[in-house]
Amino acid sequence: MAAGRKLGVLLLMAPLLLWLSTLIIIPHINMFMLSLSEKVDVRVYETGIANYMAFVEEPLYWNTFGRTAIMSIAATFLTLLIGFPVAYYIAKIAKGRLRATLFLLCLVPFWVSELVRTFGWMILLRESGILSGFLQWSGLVSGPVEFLYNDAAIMVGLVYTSMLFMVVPLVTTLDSLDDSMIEAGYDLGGSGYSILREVVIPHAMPGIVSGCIVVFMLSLGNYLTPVLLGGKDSLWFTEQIYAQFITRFNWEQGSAFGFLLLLLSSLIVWAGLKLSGQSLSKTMG
Amino acid sequence: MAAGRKLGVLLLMAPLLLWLSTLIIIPHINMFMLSLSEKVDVRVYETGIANYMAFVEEPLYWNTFGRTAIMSIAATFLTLLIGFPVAYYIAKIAKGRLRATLFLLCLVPFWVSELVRTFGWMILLRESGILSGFLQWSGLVSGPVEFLYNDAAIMVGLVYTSMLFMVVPLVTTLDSLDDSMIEAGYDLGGSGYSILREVVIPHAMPGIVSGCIVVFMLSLGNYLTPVLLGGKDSLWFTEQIYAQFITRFNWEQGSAFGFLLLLLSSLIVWAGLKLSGQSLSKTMG
Amino acid sequence: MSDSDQLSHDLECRHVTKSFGDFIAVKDVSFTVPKGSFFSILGPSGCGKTTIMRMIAGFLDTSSGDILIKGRSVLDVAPNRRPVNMVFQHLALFPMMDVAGNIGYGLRRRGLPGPEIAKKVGAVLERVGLPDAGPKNINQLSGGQKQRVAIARCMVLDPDVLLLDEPLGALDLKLRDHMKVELKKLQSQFDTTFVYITHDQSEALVMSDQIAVMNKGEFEQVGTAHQLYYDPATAFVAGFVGDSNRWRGKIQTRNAKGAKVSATDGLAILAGPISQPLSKGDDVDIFVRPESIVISFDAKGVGKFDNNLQGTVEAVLFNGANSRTLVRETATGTQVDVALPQTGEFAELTPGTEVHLGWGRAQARCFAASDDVGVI
Amino acid sequence: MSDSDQLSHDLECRHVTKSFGDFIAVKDVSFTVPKGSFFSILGPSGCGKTTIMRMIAGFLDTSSGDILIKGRSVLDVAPNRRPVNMVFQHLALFPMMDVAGNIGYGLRRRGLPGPEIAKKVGAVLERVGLPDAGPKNINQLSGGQKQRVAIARCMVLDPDVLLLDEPLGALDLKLRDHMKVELKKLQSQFDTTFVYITHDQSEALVMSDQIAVMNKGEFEQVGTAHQLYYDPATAFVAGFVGDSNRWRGKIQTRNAKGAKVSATDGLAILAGPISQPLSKGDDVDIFVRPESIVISFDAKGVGKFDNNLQGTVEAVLFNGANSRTLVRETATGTQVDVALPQTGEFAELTPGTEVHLGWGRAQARCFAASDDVGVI
Repeated sequence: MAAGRKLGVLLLMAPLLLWLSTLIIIPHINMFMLSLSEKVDVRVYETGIANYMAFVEEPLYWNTFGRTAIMSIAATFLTLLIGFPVAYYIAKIAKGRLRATLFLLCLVPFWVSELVRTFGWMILLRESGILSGFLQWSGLVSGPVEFLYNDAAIMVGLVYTSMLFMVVPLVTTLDSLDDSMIEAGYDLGGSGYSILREVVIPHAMPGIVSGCIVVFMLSLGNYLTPVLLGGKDSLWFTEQIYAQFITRFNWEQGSAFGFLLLLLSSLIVWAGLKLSGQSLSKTMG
Repeated sequence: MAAGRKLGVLLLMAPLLLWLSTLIIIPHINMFMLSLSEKVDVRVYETGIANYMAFVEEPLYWNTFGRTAIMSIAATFLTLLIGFPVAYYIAKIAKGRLRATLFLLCLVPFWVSELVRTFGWMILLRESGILSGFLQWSGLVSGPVEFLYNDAAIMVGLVYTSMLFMVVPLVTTLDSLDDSMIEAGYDLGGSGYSILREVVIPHAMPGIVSGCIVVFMLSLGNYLTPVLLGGKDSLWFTEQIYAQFITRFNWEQGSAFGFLLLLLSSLIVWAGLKLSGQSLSKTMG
Repeated sequence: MSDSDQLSHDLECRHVTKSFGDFIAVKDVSFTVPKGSFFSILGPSGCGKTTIMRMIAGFLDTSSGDILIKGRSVLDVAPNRRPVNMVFQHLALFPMMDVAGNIGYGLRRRGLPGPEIAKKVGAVLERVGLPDAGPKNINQLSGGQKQRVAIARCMVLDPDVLLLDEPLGALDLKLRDHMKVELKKLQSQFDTTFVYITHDQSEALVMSDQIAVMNKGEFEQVGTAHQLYYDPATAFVAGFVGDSNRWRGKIQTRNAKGAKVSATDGLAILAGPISQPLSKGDDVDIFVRPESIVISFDAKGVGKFDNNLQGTVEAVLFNGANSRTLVRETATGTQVDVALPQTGEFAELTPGTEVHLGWGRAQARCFAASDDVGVI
Repeated sequence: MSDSDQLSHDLECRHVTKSFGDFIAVKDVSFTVPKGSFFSILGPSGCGKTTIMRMIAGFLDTSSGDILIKGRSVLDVAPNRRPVNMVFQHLALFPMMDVAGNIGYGLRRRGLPGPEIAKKVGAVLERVGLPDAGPKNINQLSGGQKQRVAIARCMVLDPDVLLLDEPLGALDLKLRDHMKVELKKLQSQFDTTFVYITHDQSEALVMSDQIAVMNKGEFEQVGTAHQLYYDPATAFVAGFVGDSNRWRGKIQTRNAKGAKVSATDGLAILAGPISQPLSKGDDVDIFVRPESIVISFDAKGVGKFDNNLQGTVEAVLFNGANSRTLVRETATGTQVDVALPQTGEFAELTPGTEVHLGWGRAQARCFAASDDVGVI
């Protein structure tokens, strides 16, 4: 009976699984194939790595590429730095209503469409915006200041967007840390810092890692936030991909870039996992 | 001592909380204020609801608005329909490696930048794409078929993007359902269907609701997927907002639209919560 | 087997075996449970008792063998059609329904009309002593009330056999003692066959008509509580059921009355009649219950016993009527656990006191040595 | 109080009170724990015992009163500086470190050099009987081993007082019985003051030198296990410590020897000396322990007792040396719980048998009626 039920479920699941993996694998294979075709003439294509060579040969491309990676890593660390105390507060100190409210606060950036949210930031940070106005009124600056279209604006936007994705896994792992473990640390003579370092962080490691992976991926692959807040000079790699596909209509080159982004992100996540001694399946738990 | 520690933490958290709420509240107030200014002349503004009137008076705007809402609700239901069996399989049947693998499969769409992923879909679905080619080869159709730039393409893109956000909360709540509860249902003479309806779904309700809220919000506020997969005629409301801000440079009108979107989404979520008898804080738990 | 025979017992397992890959969880187990009796399967965790129960309930297939309920094989019957119901370890009450909803669940599944369901639910709630609990939420109930609701939920379906999977495990001590008596009462009230699995020997002893002691997938002994306690068949049963002093030793001499054993720690023990085929030189385990040992302040008080020794009190473990003392034997240094009389005669015993201990050879049970005796 | 007095006890609480808003969790509790002794606080869940322990450890502030360790107030000392350590209910071992890392944690915090830490950790592991466990992972340990590591982790810091918060709660029955003896041994070995809180009366009785019985934030009685068991001061203590038959009734006549009480179910009981100021007409609770009741097949066997009654056996709860029988009294229908002699004399008693019961008036304790008697 049990075996029969299991079989039934498997049969039920099989097409679903097949469909899902098809949806996931085929577009990527397709994209990879496309990235390997060189445009020799109008409607004439050959297989080759010219699209990848273009990336290597043009410094603008790989500069943008490196810049995107570094900015994303920085955004991830910043999010972790801000998110950890927030998550600790939600998981261990806040109770009842306060806890729910704080969680909701983290959800708010999510509530509003990323597009609308980014426009909101633009309104706030532009030359004629409220922040510039406030600084002029307070006499700190004499003329209007442009806060938009720089790296700091991109960073704020990325951190703000990613906060929830860092806080949720952190709250989950910190919730599972028995309070008495922290008390035992104090009881045995530990200071707050030593307990954080030796007990809390090792316990929260899977949450930290999964939060960082997600935030990094989201930042790296974000398009709207860096482009809108960073302006024309944001030099975000997704912008290059967009340009290839939409502006230049060079889908082959765009596919190559897309594939490189996928490779880059996988590589950095893999390196991060190695460095932190975590495994992906452990983190997924 | 305990009170002292609590105070210390509060002092530490206070600026952080202040900062966060400032980041969340000020842009929205700012946006709302901006949406209330009417452009009377070049660089001359008055307070008024002209921007909102424009929305009411132009059928294109509120048609797009309604269409976006309905499509988003449909995408949410579709995601739930596909995500529930997947989540049930992950939470209750899959063990060890299989479980981790399935979870990873749900994460894959996330791994790749939304932009790249969408381009992947475009490659697959375009007239000269692999799907069209396969159908011609199999003889099902005689000429190339365009799968891109229609509502089905948008729907597939939205469901694909949202899957993880539906599966994670569902797996979490289903995980917390004691297996013996299901066995007790069988033992007492229940059929699979009655157990699903009377035991599993009521238990998973908070997960279903929170998954649906998130997926709905993401779909409603999505920009890249509907615009790229739906093409020029996608008629997604975020497109209108983008057009006002970027193309027409009418930030006042764009702000009004942004605010309407926020209102609409809140209203629909509120109605959904009322209908399902759930409360937001219960769902956040 | 005649028909009348079959009707006299509700449940029968015939050579039931269950293996998971290479691991054999249940090895060729056969037993019958007479109609209306309370049958317990007692064993340490991992002994396979839960596997048997899940096979009877239908959640697991048997690898070989047959399970019969009221004389009919149920191997091909799905769990939701078997005339058995189960009370789960953590009860598995449905928190999304009220008490009446929980109890009525099975009846609704059978398609009974609403008023009849309400009547039956009311009647069974009355019987378990919770007449007004119907509209209550599961979380409003105390541990003992939940227990009774879980039993009512099964009993309202009038099963041939009720399976209980350590349902008292989650309760605290005082409530557990109370529920033991309660469960036994409910069983005789409903007059249904109960099959109860537990690792707690006192639960099994107090409630059961018949107990099967299980170890490593096999039944070691099946009998009444008396038989298991006073006449264990193997070293495992002697060690697992009740407390015992245990000595490992070698048979020195062997005769009809028993054996003389020299323990590895030097003690010489006269042991009683031996049921197993043991002879001189064999390694054996000797078990003596703390309450079979007589304690006295002078040698004369224990002179009449086959075994007597002298020692000093090392610790007194006062626990009211169940007080015990640990005595360190003078000659060999072996430690003996002795129950103090309930009369409180030795209540003022203090560590360091010289005492004399004695027990008859019949009280010293001797079995082939086993390293797996269900004690720590 | 003289200096010598202060040095003779390690822990003293003076009029300690703790309130959470309107709720008073601990009400004006004072006690002293002599150096090197085993002190238990016994009470039902929610009685405030955990609150006291957390105040001693420093995790909670007192609302009023003072806590002194070795004669010095520790109210202003942070928990990580107090000379007390705590074994938590679920032990709270750090799973991210190995056994040696856990035990060495406190020493590292004190800034001891590595080799000295290793030496001390080795020594304490030796003392708790786990010499080779150092490099093991926490998850590789059995329940009893974890227990010992948790104690070693505290003892390596050489605290003045060790607090234990129901550390045996998570263990199964056999292991718990074993660990009771083990804990007592470790305490005398380390010669440290242990303060132990529990809701399990048998744990408190077996291990403690002194026990405080706590109810609703107050101490009902402080005394040795003997005193609590044989001479309870209040109805709550009589009901909570050990098993008892309990009758609610009214005093009919009252004299120096005790009282004649008529129970609400009709039984007339002669009760022994009464310590509380009770007089004729007062509502009282009578407690008689199952083992103080003598059972006999004929009336003559119990004729000499102040109380004797006749009844039929309703159930026999066989449990080896702790067997009991429930007897239904013929005249009033009241149910009496009677312990059977350990000798196994009445082992073959069957339901329906007529028996006679008797007990002396000194065995029937009489207290002012209380609805809060720690029984279900």
